[in-house]
Amino acid sequence: MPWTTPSIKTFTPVATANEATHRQRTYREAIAEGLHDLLAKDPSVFIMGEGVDDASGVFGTTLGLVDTFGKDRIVDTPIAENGITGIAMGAAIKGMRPIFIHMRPDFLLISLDQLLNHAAKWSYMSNGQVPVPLTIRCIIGRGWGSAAQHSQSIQALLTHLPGLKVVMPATAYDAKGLLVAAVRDNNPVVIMEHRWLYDNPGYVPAELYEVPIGKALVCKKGQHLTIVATSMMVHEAMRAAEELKKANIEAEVLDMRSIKPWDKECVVTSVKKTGRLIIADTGHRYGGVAAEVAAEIAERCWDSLKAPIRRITMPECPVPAAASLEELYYPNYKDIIRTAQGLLP
Amino acid sequence: MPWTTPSIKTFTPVATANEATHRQRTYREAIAEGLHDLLAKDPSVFIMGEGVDDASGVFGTTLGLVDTFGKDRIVDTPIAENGITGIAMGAAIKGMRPIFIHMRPDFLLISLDQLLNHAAKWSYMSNGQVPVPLTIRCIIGRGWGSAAQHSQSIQALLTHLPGLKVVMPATAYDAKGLLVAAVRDNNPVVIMEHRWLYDNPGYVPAELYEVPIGKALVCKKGQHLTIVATSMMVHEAMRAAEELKKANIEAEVLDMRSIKPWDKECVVTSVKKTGRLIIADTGHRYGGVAAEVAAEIAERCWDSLKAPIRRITMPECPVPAAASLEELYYPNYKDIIRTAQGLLP
Amino acid sequence: MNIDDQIALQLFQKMLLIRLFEEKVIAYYPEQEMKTPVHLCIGQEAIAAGVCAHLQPTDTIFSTHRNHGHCLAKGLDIKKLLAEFYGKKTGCSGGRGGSMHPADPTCGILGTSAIVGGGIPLAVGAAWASSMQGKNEVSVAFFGDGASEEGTFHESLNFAALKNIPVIFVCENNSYATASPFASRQPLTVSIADKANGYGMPGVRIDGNDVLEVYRVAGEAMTRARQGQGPTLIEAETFRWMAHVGPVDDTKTGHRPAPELAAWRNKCPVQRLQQLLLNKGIINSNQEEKLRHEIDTDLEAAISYAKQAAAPTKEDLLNHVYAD
Amino acid sequence: MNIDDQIALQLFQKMLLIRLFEEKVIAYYPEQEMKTPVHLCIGQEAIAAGVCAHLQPTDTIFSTHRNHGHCLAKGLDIKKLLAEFYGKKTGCSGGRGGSMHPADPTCGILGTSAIVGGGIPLAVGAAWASSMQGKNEVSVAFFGDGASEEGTFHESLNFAALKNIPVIFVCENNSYATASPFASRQPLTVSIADKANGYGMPGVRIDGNDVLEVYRVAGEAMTRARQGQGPTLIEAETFRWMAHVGPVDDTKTGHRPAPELAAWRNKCPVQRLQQLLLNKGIINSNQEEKLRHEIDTDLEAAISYAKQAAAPTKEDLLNHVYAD
Ligand SMILES: Cc1ncc(C[n+]2csc(CCOP(=O)(O)OP(=O)(O)O)c2C)c(N)n1
Ligand SMILES: Cc1ncc(C[n+]2csc(CCOP(=O)(O)OP(=O)(O)O)c2C)c(N)n1
Ligand SMILES: [Mg+2]
Ligand SMILES: [Mg+2]
Repeated sequence: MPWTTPSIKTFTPVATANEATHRQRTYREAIAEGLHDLLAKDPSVFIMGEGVDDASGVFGTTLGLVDTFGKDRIVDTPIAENGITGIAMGAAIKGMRPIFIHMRPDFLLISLDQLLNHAAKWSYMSNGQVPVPLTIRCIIGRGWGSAAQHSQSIQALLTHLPGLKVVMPATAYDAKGLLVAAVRDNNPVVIMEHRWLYDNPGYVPAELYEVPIGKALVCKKGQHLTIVATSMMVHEAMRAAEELKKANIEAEVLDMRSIKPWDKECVVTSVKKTGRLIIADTGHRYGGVAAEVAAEIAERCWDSLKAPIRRITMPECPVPAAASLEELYYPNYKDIIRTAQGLLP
Repeated sequence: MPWTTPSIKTFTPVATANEATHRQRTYREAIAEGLHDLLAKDPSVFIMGEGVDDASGVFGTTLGLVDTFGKDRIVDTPIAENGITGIAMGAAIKGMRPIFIHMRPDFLLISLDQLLNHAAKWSYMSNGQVPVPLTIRCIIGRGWGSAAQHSQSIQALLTHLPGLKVVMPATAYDAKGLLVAAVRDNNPVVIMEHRWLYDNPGYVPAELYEVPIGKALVCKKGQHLTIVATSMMVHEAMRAAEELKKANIEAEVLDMRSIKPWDKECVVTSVKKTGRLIIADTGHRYGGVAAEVAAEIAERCWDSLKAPIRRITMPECPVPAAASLEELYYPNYKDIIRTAQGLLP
Repeated sequence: MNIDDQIALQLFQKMLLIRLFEEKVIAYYPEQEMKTPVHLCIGQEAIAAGVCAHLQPTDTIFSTHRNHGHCLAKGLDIKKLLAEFYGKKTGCSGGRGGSMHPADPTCGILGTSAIVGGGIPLAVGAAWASSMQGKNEVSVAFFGDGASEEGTFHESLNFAALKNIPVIFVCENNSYATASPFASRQPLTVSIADKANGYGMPGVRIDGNDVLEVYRVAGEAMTRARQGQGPTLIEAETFRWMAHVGPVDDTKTGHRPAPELAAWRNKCPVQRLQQLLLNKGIINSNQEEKLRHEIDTDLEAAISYAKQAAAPTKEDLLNHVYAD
Repeated sequence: MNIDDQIALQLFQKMLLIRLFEEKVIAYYPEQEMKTPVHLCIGQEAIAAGVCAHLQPTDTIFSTHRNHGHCLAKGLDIKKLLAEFYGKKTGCSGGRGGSMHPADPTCGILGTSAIVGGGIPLAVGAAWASSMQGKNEVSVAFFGDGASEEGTFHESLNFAALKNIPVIFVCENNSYATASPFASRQPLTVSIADKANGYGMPGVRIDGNDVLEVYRVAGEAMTRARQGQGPTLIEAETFRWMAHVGPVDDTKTGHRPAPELAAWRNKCPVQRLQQLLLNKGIINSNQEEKLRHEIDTDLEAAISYAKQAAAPTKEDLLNHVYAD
């Protein structure tokens, strides 16, 4: 399928630049390796979801696992997102560590009752007696006319109510490290991956390392403005920063990594230095992640801000199918550049 | 049940102050009368939901309707929120105007797939050929230990993705006027009522008037700061404004009325005048309505703001049952006063 | 006493505890100190008692808004439960859950959902975990007739049948969901138990007010589950005596017809077993009196305890949103 | 020609249109101009044709991601549908829907959901509206075997049975949901049609590759519906020849066993009826050739039309989020 081979310009995050010559793996391989090693190490970990054992292997991330671990640990399921989420949660509170995989975040809308009314509230309602070590993976679709029900990036719906953790890896390094952290976390964690990043290579250590949930990453340092980005928008931000550099504008680019909880300190520190903030998120605008960051930073950095905070998000309409409209729909590095230029004197 | 008789100090909005001596009805009566008259006038309107024909009559708002209009138009339903939402939507796109009632917004989490992936996207996906004239009513619960699954105010989850309209009447006048507007609207509209406002009286004209969706209301004029509030928080804001007045602080209080679309112009105009903004919402903080208003107004009123925008929302935890915790949980006029004092020199 | 008589006596004790517990709630509720919406199960005690009599503390149950009976039958301490109703720190959920969300992992109650149909998949998942862990444990999903209309019911039965999971689905069909009668919600030509056939699972419809029948049928289901023969759906017909929520008689408020309630009051499950025990001489009326008195004393003590216990404070508000 | 023969001929024309349409998509897809994920229905044409032959334009259908056949059988113009695949303004959904979301109210297609199970309740609601409006219309929900696992399936059947709604549930059981076989998702001891019993509704399992059987059984269901006798569930066994999505053979990519596909190719529904028509002399091979040629000419014209049509532009992006 043509739409399975999108391409995106990639970059190497500052933090891992030294190791950039070391072990390289794609985002896809990083996930596959993380899953394999988690399963090998901890008998309470298992994988479930529609087609997780098939020949596509969730875009290649679960390929071959069923041969190694068998059908009892790589469990193909019926199509019943709400009930199966409850079943996964039931297993989690009885001592297992399920990884429930959805091909698209869009399908999570069916399971929000079990996710938000149950999994997210269970620890609190039970006074901490019953933790829910449940990991949900889903992969943001985009392009090739996937349209309104197969292209959504719904992190904001998962972050509004208290209780879930949500992470969005932008690099191969994070794809594995956040997966490991999520599976070891005693709380329900949703990992939103991005399909367009799957072929991106990057430094990926062989061991089962964790990227801490709740911490952002400084991808590039700069003093003129801060760009906080999520998922694929991190790459657009890095590209924008490269172009801006040519005009002697040094943007500081932060990869949020963890959407909830999020690293306020990191963003505050950066904005106190630069005085300017752009937030570029893959989701929608109204009450989105960008709104939260904007509202919070506007309060915390009141004295430092030299210009209004700008949000770059999907426009206020569902995702259209036509290629001509998709092209207009998704913001990219050019929008970031334009917005940055508007903020600077 | 004791918890069915909460009490809240009420006020008369500026816009209807002149008529305050005229026809008085409670919020509950206003809804009941609106439903009755809509049913009487338009044969395509009907009511559905769990227990809509029972002796409680959805907190008194549907009482007696089944006697007048029969079981075919006042339809008790099974408990199956997602499927029944789809069924209601199916009826709507085939020419009916269903009013689907949920006792609590919490239960809408089960139906978000039909609401957000279907009803909200249908007009767009069909290129405007298939509108969805569906009205959803739900009533925010609060207090008496209703706890984490029966007290939520989830407007932010309904506003994030494009396609739904969401209104939150704070007065009897609006309870009827927004209901009429919602039922006549060709789009899916969610009305979030508040149980604690049900006994509040106010001016309610006899006819089937509409309160326009998308317009805010200036409840009180003032020049020192703006308080934008939703639902019950409008009453807390008015009470806070009264107290602040004693200290010669004149707050301008705006009732958002319509959460999506929302009246940016009205808020911008006010903040341009006052230079200070507090948003008091019944919902959660992360990516909530307050975040959206804060992010948007911070951008639009950059030159006018004299102090950081403050959000007053529910804290970052699910709703606890214990009365001692509920007391701490819900913000009230005192928090607004304290916040206002912090903003002023 | 032979074993059957012993069991009958234990079932009676459990049912009586549940009945008197609920009556105690009714007695104290008007004080307005128990600030929690109570969904009383008077009239339905036999199901909780008959099913839970087969369970070990390591077996799990998942209940609903109407959970008091299930929790007591599963062994939840009355002090902890009442303290929860009073919103106290020593309540089984630290006062955060109220009457709708009791939790006590030490006796197999891994939290309770008050979302109709919400607990059913949790029971399937917990039972599945047990079998993955190679333990010989079962899980029970208690739910009402209304819950059998939710999609989660269908999804749970399909999965449990598919994977042969040791879970028992216990539907307490009391003919109403709030004040909405069964006939407004499901076709009358079929029973809930009938739906089991669609999943290739045994479905049994029983008299839920006959605790010995409940005990027997539940026992068969447990045996099947523990022997790896998979899930069972039990539909137990019963009736609730009090209003959907709150300590009132809702036939007086026009929510349900009074004669219907009167007929069911005559089928009181507690009375029925008591009569049997007396007739068979398993207990005499003195012993019965004494038992009631003992339970009442315990309940009074628990009420006092709950009233005097400390309420959670500001420090408690924000903790445990995330587990450590 | 007698009436049965006429009907058989019409069914053949419809099936052939669907088959050739899908083959045309396969032919042009590699050009990468049709930027939309296509879920082809080759092998399943008989169900769409046999069911929709009974429908008027005012009757409605609700389909799925795999909707091409249903839409064509219901009368959606091939130009409009292909223009939609090419993302054009004159596409049936203005280019916003792509292949997954066709809509055309003029022929009773009130939009299409690609959420599995999402369209089933819509069909119930539309049929309910028709009966509330006193119209003698029916609605059909087409869906796959996978969709019968979603809660909406259960909720829709319960409601339709309860309210006696003129809806026909047509489950196309092709044994797979993406590459997940039926046995991984539902217990093999029961069929999908069996589930109808749990709602007191007739459930029929038929050979979905025999268009005449589909036509007959669907006709009976329509009659029941139009006569106020309520809903029917039809499970039609069939098989898809191409991959879940895209114009490829997924037995070559290891997603499904090749012998299984080979066996089903021998049961080709189009071939089967064609043979019958030829045997009975209803058509001869010249006529058949001509028919294929005519359809092909129309399809080529529609492809050219779709390619040349204007794409939506910036002005189109934000409109119709809300209806006026
Ligand atoms: C999903 C959901 N919808 C609605 C409600 C409101 N509600 C609480 S209990 C109840 C009736 C439940 O009926 P049933 O399952 O028969 O249990 P019963 O109360 O009879 O024990 C309803 C509708 C809810 N809690 N959750
Ligand atoms: C709710 C939901 N979950 C998952 C998907 C992804 N998905 C698309 S089609 C499909 C398989 C559907 O199988 P079936 O219903 O049998 O239809 P078929 O493709 O065989 O025609 C899946 C899982 C989806 N679109 N919606
Ligand atoms: Mg009931
Ligand atoms: Mg299928």
